[in-house]
Amino acid sequence: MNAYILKILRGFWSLLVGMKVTLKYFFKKPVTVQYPYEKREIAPVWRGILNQLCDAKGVELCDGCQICGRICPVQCISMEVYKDPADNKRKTSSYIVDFGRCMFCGLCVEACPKKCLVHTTDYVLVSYERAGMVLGKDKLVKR
Amino acid sequence: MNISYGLENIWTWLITLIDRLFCRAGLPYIFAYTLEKIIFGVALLVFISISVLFLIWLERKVSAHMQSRLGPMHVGGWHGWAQTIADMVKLLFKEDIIPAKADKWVHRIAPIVVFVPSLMAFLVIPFEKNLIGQDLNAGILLIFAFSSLAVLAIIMGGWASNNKYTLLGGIRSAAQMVSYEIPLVLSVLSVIMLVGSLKLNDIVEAQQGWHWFAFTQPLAFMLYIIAATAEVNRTPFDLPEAESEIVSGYNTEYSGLKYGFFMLSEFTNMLIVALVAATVFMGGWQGPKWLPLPGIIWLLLKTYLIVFVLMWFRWTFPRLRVDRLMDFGWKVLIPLAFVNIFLTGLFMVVFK
Amino acid sequence: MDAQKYLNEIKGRFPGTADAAPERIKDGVPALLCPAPFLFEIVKYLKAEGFNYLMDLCATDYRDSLEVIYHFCALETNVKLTVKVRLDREKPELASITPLYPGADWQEREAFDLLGINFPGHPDLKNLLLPCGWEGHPLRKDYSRKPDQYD
Amino acid sequence: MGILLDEAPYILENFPGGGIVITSADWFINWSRANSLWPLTFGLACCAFEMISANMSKYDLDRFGVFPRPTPRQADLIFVAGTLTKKMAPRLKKLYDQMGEPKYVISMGSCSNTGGPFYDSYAVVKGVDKVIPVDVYVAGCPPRPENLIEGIKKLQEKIKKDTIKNNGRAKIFK
Amino acid sequence: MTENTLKDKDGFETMYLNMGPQHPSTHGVLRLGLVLDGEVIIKAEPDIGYLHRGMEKLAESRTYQANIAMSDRFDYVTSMNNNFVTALAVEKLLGVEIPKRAQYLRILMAELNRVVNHILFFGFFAMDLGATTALIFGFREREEALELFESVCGARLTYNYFRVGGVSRDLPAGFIEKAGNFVKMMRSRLKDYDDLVTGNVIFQDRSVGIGRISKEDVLAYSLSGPVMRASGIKYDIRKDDTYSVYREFDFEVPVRENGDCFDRYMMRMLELREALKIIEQVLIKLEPGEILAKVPKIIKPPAGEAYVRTESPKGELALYLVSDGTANPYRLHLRAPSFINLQILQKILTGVKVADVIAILGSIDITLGEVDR
Repeated sequence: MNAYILKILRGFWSLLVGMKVTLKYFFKKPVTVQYPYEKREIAPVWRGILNQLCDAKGVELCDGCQICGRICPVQCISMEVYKDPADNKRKTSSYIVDFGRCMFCGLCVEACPKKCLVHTTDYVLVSYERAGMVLGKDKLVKR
Repeated sequence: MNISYGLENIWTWLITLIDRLFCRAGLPYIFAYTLEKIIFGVALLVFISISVLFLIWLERKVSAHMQSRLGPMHVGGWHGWAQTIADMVKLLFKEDIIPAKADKWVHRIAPIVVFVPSLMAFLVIPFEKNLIGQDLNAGILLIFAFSSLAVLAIIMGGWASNNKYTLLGGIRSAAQMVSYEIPLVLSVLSVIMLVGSLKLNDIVEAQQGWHWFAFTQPLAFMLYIIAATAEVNRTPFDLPEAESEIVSGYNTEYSGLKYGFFMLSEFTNMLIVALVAATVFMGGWQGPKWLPLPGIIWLLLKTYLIVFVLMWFRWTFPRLRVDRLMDFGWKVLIPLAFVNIFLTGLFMVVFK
Repeated sequence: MDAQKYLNEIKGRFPGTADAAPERIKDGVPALLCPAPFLFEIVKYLKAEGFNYLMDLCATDYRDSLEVIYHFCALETNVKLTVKVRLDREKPELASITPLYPGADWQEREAFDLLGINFPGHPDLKNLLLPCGWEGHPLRKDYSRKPDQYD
Repeated sequence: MGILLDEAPYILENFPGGGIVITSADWFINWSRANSLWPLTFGLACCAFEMISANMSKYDLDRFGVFPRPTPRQADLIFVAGTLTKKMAPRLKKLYDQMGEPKYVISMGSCSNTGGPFYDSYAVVKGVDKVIPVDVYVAGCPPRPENLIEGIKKLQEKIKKDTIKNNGRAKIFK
Repeated sequence: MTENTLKDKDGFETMYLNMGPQHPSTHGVLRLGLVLDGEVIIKAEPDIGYLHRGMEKLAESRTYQANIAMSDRFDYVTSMNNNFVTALAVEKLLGVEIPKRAQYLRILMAELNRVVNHILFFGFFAMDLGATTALIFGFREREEALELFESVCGARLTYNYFRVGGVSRDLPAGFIEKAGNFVKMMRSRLKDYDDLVTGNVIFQDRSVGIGRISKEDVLAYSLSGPVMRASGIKYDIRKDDTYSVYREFDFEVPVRENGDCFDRYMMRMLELREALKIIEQVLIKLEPGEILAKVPKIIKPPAGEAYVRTESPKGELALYLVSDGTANPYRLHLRAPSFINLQILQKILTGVKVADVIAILGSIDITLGEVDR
């Protein structure tokens, strides 16, 4: 009988201890970051949407070596390369990354010999259709 | 208690006015009486719907803050006050699905049936001394009689949906409700023994001053809170709609407004058990003499305190298992309730 | 290396067993190549000798044959041993070790599903990962997929 | 209550001033729908964790009235969060069919957008839009919860352009 | 199994309950076919494969480095540990020596990921038993850990941090303090967890004595990790078959005897504390140095094979890797702990109640990505 009552009392005590925890957090400030109004700090190394860098004069650094496209595990980078007759250098006429397929692994950035392909900390990319996730040079090249 | 309490006076004044008007017009009293009751009923419905909408919002806010979140924030501006309105309007205009193999009529009726008992119980709650639908002699009995009907709707819904999860939810609910009715009534029984009346107003007046039954009958109060939590299917006794086990329990197949009804009735039930707790154990509409607020405010304050405690339970505890639930009901709550009744009786015999 | 002792023992008992290309194995665990008909007996012997833990069971398609690899471990002594079986690619069949190690159940079903190896003696040999009615065995090297409505 | 929306707009249109009623009803109903998106608790793979994270303390989708429901009957929205395999595809279709109109689909992450890292796998559906119509695509592998919130905002914008004359079926079936 | 063919003991018809693949607490897309007599289970049949993505086949067409990136998606809760085992296997084939600092960083990340996994286990297990708040508390702490991961490798879930021969990035400035603070915060939060869940009478009622797994079953079914140790077998690959530099660290291998749900839960809570201990030690021992060994740009290990086992938070995570000398693996087979641990369900689910199914499933701690691969 004693054990029975003790068990019940102990049970109730454990419930009270649990309730203390929730009450404690009830009066603490919530940790929520209200996203569209407040933004969380993003680490500078965040592997977000890709960008192509340009030099100081605004000329693209990319020389169309295609290494990024070849190393990409999901084949989401495609480009068209031509030889510019003006300075006899390889250049890309189009550079398309399909972010609908990209797995954001960062291997292309590591492989880029010119170091001109970089991740940005930009992470927002939503669209109503598939084509909206395929970004071309107009969005990727940062002048 | 002759302190001028706002709402009650207005109500008495209104009744007198109607009575006199009808008397002048030479109509029988029964018409005046009917009109008064209709006015009261409509006012009650408005009160219930507003407080239920508020309760749902409150539940989300309370749960959120207990979990270091914020809860609804943006809908309607200030702290998402319009959140439940948006939810209800959306449910109203959502497609209403009746599963192909369901028992169509029972499936349709169940959400209506679930509402009736919880609404009926409001009839006998004294919001203030004279602000009461009908001060029945057997008021408290009526509440328990009706609240035990709620299980019918749940079984109906669970069975008619022709889904195994809903069926399990319905069966669980039947077992649970039947077992927890008993401690619920037994816990109040000791109070009734002390008061000697089933009238709710008598029970309230017996607690004049700070002689709340929550203090003089602490065990009964605790038993009532536990049994009431089970009665309204809230964690740790939310087995009929245990989300992580049987998806959504008895209302798994309900969509649109019918689901809305189930959701609203859950909160109406919660309101009613909290109102009963406030009335029977916490002095009802009576407040301290030095602060002459309307009685209804005191009652609601006490009610929301109980509601908060129920929410607090919900967001703290895990869920019991179905057989342990039965064990707990029959082996712990009912014996304790009997012990309490016995002690109360003994006390009454010895000290009277 | 303790495991070598067991290896030699087995080689003595069961004719046809041999070391499996030790220069290929980079993790240093001795491996035994055993003929398919003896597998069940060898595993039974190993279990009796204290190799109570089947770490892994998997199969590989080597184009000319299929290979089933069993990784055993004796938890008390921490001795590890690998057993390999070469199977005919056309009609791969190998006694199930599920009666000895119930843990092999799903792994054998997986091999059945993905590589088409039949395990007679398995209590419930049916597909595990692929949908019902899937044709072909994807992990085989010559598997080619017919496009369906989802491609 | 579906009946209310099936006929009413067409009858209303013929009355003088009916257009205004429809417009204001549109506004009100779309407001409620946009602000009360109840998603199905349905996760497939990695992205499911980011979806759950978005519901948790730090991001708290509850702020926008996004309130997970365990059963498709009560849900308005599916986050297809993760790789959809061929074995799962019929189930997803079934779940989608079980939901009441209006219903919306957010495809979350590369796998459900196009197949993503598994684009050449034998067992993976190359994009969930092969199975059910998708309203909003959220890119990322997995997308950050912030990105998912952007997706929800985008979906809300879409809903607010809807009209009751479509009975909530203003969907582009490709 | 057809519906209603099994009769219960009184000869009445039974009910076939199809739990999943969409169910709030099957941890993904697991399907359980349950034959019920009332609420009691007569027969349980797990059905997996709803997330079978053919990763082992895909691995054969990816380079080794890409395979490390792909391994993030094996068990997406413990990506670092998957990275670890993949990198170890490739290194075993290649035979390269890893710089000291890289070794430490690897262990740091693997243990942090262990903490994250166990926090999530805590949350989901409590959630399965009905305590929603615990899940949200768990995720709150997880966010803090993810912030650490994010600052190191730039992703929240799919880290792709390990490289063949080391790790991809060095720690950012201030990481050591942040990680130290995280450990301290975690210790204080663990007390809240204990108050909220561990000591709770309802929680204990739901988990003590439920889903017992005996020692013999553990061995027969090749269970590993916390599930194994909860049944009284003290075996931890980090200690008993050590890899990397784990032998330099001082930590206990907790073990419990009963093998029920509560013990499996306690195992994780104890391991969480040990993992915090290891993290603290790594933070002290870290010294500046190289983080990447000299490896060729295109990795082509010599032909051969290796079976490399590691202790992931879920159990023995091992990789069987066959190379044929080209840039892609010839065969990659993952010994997934969840996959093998899940088999025990068929045995222990018989005779329990529907509510216990969820508890037992939760206590085994599976990730479907790893089960189906």
